[in-house]
Amino acid sequence: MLRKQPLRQIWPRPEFSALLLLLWLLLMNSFALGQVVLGLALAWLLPFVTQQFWPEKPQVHNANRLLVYLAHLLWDIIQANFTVARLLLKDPATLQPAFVRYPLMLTDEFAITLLASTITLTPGTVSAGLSPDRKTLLIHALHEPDPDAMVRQIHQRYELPLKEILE
Amino acid sequence: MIDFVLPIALGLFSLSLLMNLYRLLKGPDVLDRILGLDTLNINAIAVIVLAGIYMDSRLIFEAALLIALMGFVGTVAMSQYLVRGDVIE
Amino acid sequence: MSHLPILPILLPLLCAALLILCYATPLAVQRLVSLASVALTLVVALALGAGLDEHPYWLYALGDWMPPFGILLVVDHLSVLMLTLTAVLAGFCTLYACRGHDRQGAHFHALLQFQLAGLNGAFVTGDLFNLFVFFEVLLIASYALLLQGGGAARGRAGLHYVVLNLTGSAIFILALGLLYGMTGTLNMADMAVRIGQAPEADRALINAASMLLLVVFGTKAALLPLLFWLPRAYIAASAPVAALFAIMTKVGIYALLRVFALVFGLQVGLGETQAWQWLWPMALATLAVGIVGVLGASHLRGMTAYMVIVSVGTLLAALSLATHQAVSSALFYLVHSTLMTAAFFLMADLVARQRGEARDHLVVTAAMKNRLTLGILFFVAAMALAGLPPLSGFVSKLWMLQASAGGATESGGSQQGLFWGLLLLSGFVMIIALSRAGSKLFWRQSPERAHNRRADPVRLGVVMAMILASVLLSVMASPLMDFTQATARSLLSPQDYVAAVQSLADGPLGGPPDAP
Amino acid sequence: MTLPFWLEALIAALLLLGAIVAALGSLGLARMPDFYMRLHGPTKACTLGVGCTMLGSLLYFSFSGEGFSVQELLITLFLFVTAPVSAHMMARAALHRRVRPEEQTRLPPRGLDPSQEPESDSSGASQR
Amino acid sequence: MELLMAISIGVLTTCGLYLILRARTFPVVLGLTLLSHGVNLFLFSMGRLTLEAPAVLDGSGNHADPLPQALVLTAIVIGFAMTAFVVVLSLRAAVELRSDHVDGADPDEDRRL
Amino acid sequence: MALLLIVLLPLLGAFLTATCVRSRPRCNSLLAATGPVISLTLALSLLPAILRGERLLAHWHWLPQLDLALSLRMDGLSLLFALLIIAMGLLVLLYAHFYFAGKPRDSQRFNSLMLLFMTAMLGIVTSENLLFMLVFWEMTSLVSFLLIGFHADRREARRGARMTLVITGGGGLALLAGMVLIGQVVGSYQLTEVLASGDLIRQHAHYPLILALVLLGAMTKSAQFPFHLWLPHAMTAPTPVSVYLHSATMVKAGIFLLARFHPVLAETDLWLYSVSTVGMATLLTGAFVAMFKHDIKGLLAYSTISHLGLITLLLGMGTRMGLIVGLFHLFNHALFKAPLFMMAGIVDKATGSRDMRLINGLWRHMPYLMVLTGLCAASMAGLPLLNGFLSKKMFFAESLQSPFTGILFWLTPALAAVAGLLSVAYSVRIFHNIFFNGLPGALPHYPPRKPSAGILVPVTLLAASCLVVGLVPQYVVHTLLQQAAQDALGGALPEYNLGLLHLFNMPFLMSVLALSGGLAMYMARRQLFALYDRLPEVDAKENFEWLMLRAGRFAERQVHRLENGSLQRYAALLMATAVVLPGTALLGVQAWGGGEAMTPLDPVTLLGALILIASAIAAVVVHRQRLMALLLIGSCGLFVTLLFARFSAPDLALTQLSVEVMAVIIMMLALSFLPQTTPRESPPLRRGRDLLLAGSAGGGVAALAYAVMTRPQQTISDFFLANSLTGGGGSNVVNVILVDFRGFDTLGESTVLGIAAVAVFALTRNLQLKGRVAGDSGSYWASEPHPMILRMMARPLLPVALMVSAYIFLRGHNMPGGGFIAGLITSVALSLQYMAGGLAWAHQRMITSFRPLVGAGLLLALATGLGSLAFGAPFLTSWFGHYHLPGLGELELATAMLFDLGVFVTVVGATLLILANLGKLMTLDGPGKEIG
Ligand code: NA
Ligand code: NA
Repeated sequence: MLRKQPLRQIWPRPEFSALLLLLWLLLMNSFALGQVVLGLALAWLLPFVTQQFWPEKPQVHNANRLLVYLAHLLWDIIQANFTVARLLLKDPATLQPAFVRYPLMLTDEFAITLLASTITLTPGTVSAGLSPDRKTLLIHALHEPDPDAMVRQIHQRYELPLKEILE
Repeated sequence: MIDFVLPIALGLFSLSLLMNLYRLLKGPDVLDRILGLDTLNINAIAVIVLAGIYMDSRLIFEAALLIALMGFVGTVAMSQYLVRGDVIE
Repeated sequence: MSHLPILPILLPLLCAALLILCYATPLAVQRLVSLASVALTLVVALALGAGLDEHPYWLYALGDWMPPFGILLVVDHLSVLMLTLTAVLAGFCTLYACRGHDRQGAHFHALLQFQLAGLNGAFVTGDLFNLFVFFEVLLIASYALLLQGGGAARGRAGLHYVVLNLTGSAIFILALGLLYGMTGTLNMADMAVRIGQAPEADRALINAASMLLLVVFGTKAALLPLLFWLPRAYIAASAPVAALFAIMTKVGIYALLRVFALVFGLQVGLGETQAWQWLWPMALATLAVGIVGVLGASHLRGMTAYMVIVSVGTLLAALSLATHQAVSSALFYLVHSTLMTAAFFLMADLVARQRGEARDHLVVTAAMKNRLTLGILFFVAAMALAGLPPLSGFVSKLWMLQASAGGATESGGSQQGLFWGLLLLSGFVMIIALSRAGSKLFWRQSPERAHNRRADPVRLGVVMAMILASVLLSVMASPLMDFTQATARSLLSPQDYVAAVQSLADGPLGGPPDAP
Repeated sequence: MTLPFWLEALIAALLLLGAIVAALGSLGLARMPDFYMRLHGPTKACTLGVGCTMLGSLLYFSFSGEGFSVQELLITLFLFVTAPVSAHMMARAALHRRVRPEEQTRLPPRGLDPSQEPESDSSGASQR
Repeated sequence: MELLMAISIGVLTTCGLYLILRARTFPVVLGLTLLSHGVNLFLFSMGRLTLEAPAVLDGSGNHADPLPQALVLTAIVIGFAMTAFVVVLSLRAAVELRSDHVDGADPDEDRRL
Repeated sequence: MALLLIVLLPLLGAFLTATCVRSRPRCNSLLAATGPVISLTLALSLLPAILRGERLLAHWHWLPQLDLALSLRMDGLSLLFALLIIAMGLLVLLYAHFYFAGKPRDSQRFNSLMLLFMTAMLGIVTSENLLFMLVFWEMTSLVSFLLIGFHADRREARRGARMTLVITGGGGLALLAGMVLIGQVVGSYQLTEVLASGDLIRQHAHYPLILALVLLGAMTKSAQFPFHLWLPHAMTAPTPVSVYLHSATMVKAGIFLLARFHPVLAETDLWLYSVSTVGMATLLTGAFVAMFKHDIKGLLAYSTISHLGLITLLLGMGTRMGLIVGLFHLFNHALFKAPLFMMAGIVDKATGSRDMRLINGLWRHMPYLMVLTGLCAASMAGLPLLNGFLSKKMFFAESLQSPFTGILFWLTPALAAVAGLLSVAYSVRIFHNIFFNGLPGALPHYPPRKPSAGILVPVTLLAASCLVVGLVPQYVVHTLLQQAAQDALGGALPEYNLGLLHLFNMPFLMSVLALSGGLAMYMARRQLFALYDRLPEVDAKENFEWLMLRAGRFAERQVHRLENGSLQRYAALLMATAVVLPGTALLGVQAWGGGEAMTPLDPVTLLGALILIASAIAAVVVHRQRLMALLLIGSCGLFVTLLFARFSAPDLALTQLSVEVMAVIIMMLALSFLPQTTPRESPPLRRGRDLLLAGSAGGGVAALAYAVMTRPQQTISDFFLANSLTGGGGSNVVNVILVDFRGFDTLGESTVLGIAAVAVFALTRNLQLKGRVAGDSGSYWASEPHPMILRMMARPLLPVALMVSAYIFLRGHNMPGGGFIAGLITSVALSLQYMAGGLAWAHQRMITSFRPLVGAGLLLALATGLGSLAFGAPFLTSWFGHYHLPGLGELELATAMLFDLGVFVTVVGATLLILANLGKLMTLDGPGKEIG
């Protein structure tokens, strides 16, 4: 696949490079031309020399949706923290922890990773294990009286958007 | 106002550090200790940043950045060790 | 500023880096590079020595930062002596190793060059922290060289050697820190001046630092309570490495001399430094332990290892007298003992190679193929080590006897008596042990068919050359004796050293007089 | 330098909030009864706690004349990316080591480890 | 603060040395690490303790003593190199001596023929 | 020059015989004889001058620093000995040529060693420089070692050789000490000056010591009681060796020494009592034992001891006449003892035995030898008309005039007479027992082989000279002897006469008494032998061997006890030394606190330090659970980092942090092959000791730290602060120190790292691990070796981390950071790839191997340093400049950056090399495959 796209071979990841350039300029705290040139060079060079380490190319089909998703997620995280904060202050004996098997619909590795991370970052859940066939995610919930509801919620709220964005 | 809040925040983070230390020393499983150390790292980052505000200097922020990176790598390494008995196969 | 003083470090370092860069270079090329580097270093060392008449202190301010701020290299007589000795020894060892020992482990030649760079750096630096750095360079290289080839004995000895030396390095840092904390400088000349200016109340702390350094250098030099890492390490090392290690204890002795003569001895004189007071009993005890060890050794390498300890004890005992003659004689002995113990390690290897399973253990086996040649070499080398005339051992022993004459004082007399007694006893024990060893190895044979492994001519030649060096050190000892006398003179007049450094310094050494 | 009051108030609030959240997270770490439950505190609370602190610092330095302060952003992003991975790695290790969950933990129908028969599994997990 | 620092240094050194005196390689390695922490802090504190004044020139007059910092940096790196080496060595020794005892399973085996 | 040639020609001969015509014994022997013949001629040519009382000196420089010079001297004493040595040597060479007939290799080896020995002996007697004499003195010990061990395949020969070497070599060392002492007292090592300083030496406080040391040297060499034991055991040497060494030359070296130093050391009571007592004891012991030796050479050896004792006794009496008689007897002894030894060798060759109980009645087969032996034995016994008679009679006379008083005065002649009696007895025995005394026993060769005519020539010559000297001593030896005594004493000689005059007097009576008593004793030999056999047998050699063995064993045990292979002990010793030595210095501390105000304590720092302390202590407490201990060490590292950060050392904090993670990962890698727990091994007492040791060391360090921190500071650092920007071009002073002011340290430091990496590579190259300790029985949820989630996260992280690393690198010169830290970040980021993807996966994707990286990094740093040489500046001189490029903004270029880049590359290469090679051990196909 790489061979078919010589430009991609020379500049493997333009979008990512742009991010790197931004990062560089922010780090250097300067937008002088010299820094831009240096940043561009690095932003090209580093993905280039490390492309072998990142053979997969996650295809973001809908960047806008991704941003929405991330904003959504941020809000959920903030909410989750208050939820969890309350839980943490409660008497641990009253909590109802649970291990739940979550049947995965996603197949793309990057997508699964994002989902697992999302689950961990959001209310009272941690993705603890992934089955070797990548069809099941084991989730630990701090306080979950209704595991099925949780599975449904995750599916609706995160997995489906991710599938749209990435697969 | 910041001057007033800073010591409180630092105190709270110190309290956090103490609770992390408790987990680090108590265990019982080695994973609890790893988790304790990981949290210690994260709280240390916050302490550094607060200290930066306190001293009005960003010179040690790279340390915070590095703690984040190194703490992550350390935690991953130890967890991987516990699963596989090695870190790099 | 001539660049000569930096070359003894740069040459081997460059070669080592090149050898690592081109790690797949054929061994033949590696050998060539290694030998060339050693030869060039020797030339440089000799050139440095030739220049000493003109200016007794070569100074080289690295980075063009003048003392006391930058790192200063100072090449004086002692440095040249050590540089030359190291180059000569390294030449022999490299040549010997090129006949197969360098195949046993990876990167032998690169490590050897690193080792040389570390050694040479330690010998030329005029900065205490830089000395620490070069100690570490030479130590890590020596760890690696020691472990070349693997095996249980090496593993154990290596582990002990490394752990003790790492602890020693930690102590070195403590001492360094303490000295910096008290004087605020790292340049040895500057430090010496500042120690002289230190208030009386700080004296004890500075002395404590000096004692810590005594422990550090004493560990490297193998002084009595700190010497036990040595025998097994030397026994375990491969022959050329063990031979090269003959210089390792001398590095400790060099550092002791340099630091105590200059840094702590500038004001009071070497002999009056607190460490030097301790050196005397420790050195004698070392000598005694070495004597017992030589007598109790069950193989040639073990015997040689303890002979190294004997040499350290002798050397330090003579040095602890701190007179011009005593130091001169000790330095001469240093050259002799380094070369001859090294030769003996190589000889032990030559012998071991022809005795099958028995190696160099003092047991009876079938005859060796090169019995006569090896026997003669052994005999001559043994003579040299036991201090029998007319070889270099005799000359140095005689000189030390003469130099250690205590004079009229009561304590001087008993000092002389003790030293003479142990010195002569060590010679006596060596005669006993070496005659026993020689008789077992070369005279007694079990009736089986002789081993038919011939000695490698190059290896044999190396040992012969080293023994020839002993002969030369005796027959033509005069120039070297003059040189060690000059060395001792410069060593015992540290104010010249300080003045030389001062001539280059940015501002007066010891800081501005009104500094807080 | 002086910051506008509202900004100072915001920063102070962020710092305080961050510290409280982080302390709660650490509290969870300290007092939760099993490893899996302890895992929740740090991975979320601390992340957000530190995140708030970072935001506070970012605002503080960005508006105190030294230009935009990006390190905090980088650290926060980094933490948000890595915290789930660390948590996952640790939880995975705990599962591997068969660290027992609390008694009242509800388990999936086939137990935690389908590769093993429930009766041969000695862990408390599958005994329920 | 000085006292606190001194005590920390003392404790690190004590713990390090105690572990170095253990009989197995791994505690010894840990001990060496602790010891190097102790001595690095010691060397560092020889430049005296300075608060909030890194040796980065910013126009203000007060700076921590940069020299010990540079020295400690060198010492840390060297200590790291040594640790890495001794770790591998202890591994190798454990394999070749059939024990992770610092003296091996049989300390006298190489004396014998 | 002649003097030098006299000494050197035999040496030259030794080399020539060792290297030329090795297979033709006749040529070899002729070659061997050439040198001594010329030497003899030269020596004889000096005779007239010497007899005129001249003293010839020759001087060449050797080591003027030591007063060690090639100084030769020829006077009467020297010449007497030199002639004896060369002449006897020639005869022995002749004898040996026939003795070794049919064994060309032995012959050649003997010839060359023999000539070497001759050189040594000539050197001793002609040295003018005391130290130069020592050279030859030790040379005789060494060559005699080789000669006695000539038949090294024989156990007895080896043992005898070693015993000789140890005793005479040890004596040589004593003599060395004595000589150096003399040299110090006199201020010169030249004999002429020493001999002139007799009073100075005798009155010096060291005189007893000097005397003891010199005597020790002389007595061991001349086999005086109790050092005589080596001589009988040296008889395992081939007979020519015994002839030369043990009758004519080596054993006389000690006597020569006594004679030479007579003017310096003698004529004191100490000399009188010590030397004469030893001499008397030796005389009696030797004579007594000789009688009972059944081995011909054994008998002769003890008789030699006895005669040496006699001479020593004579010298010991300290009188001038005593010395003359001693020298005369020494000369005579050589004349009669050498042929007797030769006879022993001939008989040995002929019959295959030397046991006189077996050898009987040889007169039938060797009548001529019988006659010669008779002559010599008679001389030994002291029969009139022979030379032995003369000197022995003079000895008796001298014994009557001993300087002793009281009972000792009478004891001396009485014991002398007893000794004379014994010597008659063994002389008779050696003659009668061999050639008569009935029929031979079961000899290996019987009838005996006929000795060649040639071998009898030297015997004949010597026997004849016994007779000649006995008859007309005044024409043969008198003048030389007189001159020798004159030169030895250095003063006027007493009146004496060597001749046969005054036949009948007290000494003559004593001689007669000795003769008749000796004969009677021989008659009663069977009873005496029986009696002697009942005495407990003492084999000196066995005792010596036993002693040596015990000494060796003892030493071995001590070595094992001291150097017992316990690292714990060595480390404890190191620590104890490091506590005690500085501790003694610290006793002088008056005030620990230095008076400077302390920095105020704040609670957060306190907390941090407390966590650090708690972690360290906890690590010790749980150190048996290794992973936990490692974790706690990690925590220590974190808080050390925070302390660095707190006390204004951001660079240190960054470095410590990155190093810590790398170190922990490396330790964890190793831990997977090691037991996970440490057994409880140390007894409580040991733990207590260790705690005490560690605690006192730690307490000391803390006290030192406190003491220094509270003291006022003076430092050169202001220079760095002042010059960092202007001279080094950077505002981060720590970094400028690292890459510029003290860049050389940094070069060394990277070198250390590089070496460590290469060393790790070498260590792991052939390491075969038997299987790791920690198991990997996968559970369902953790069965993937490289968890996908980690993998997916690690990938984008890599370029970001590298970007950060580039940032840290570039800002290093002005802000905290730099090549080292950047290198570690890069390595950590890459090692995360190893963890996430596995070694093989990640390694394939590396753009370069690591070893070249290490080398290239070092080379880059070196090249940067070397660059300045091109501009005539010293190594590592930095250069920097600020450029304003239009449109691009301010640009700083500094060579220090390049140097730092070298450090960066080295660090990356080294750390990854270490990690990869450790990781390699975990893979199945690891060993044998080189990584990096
Ligand atoms: Na969650
Ligand atoms: Na008989």
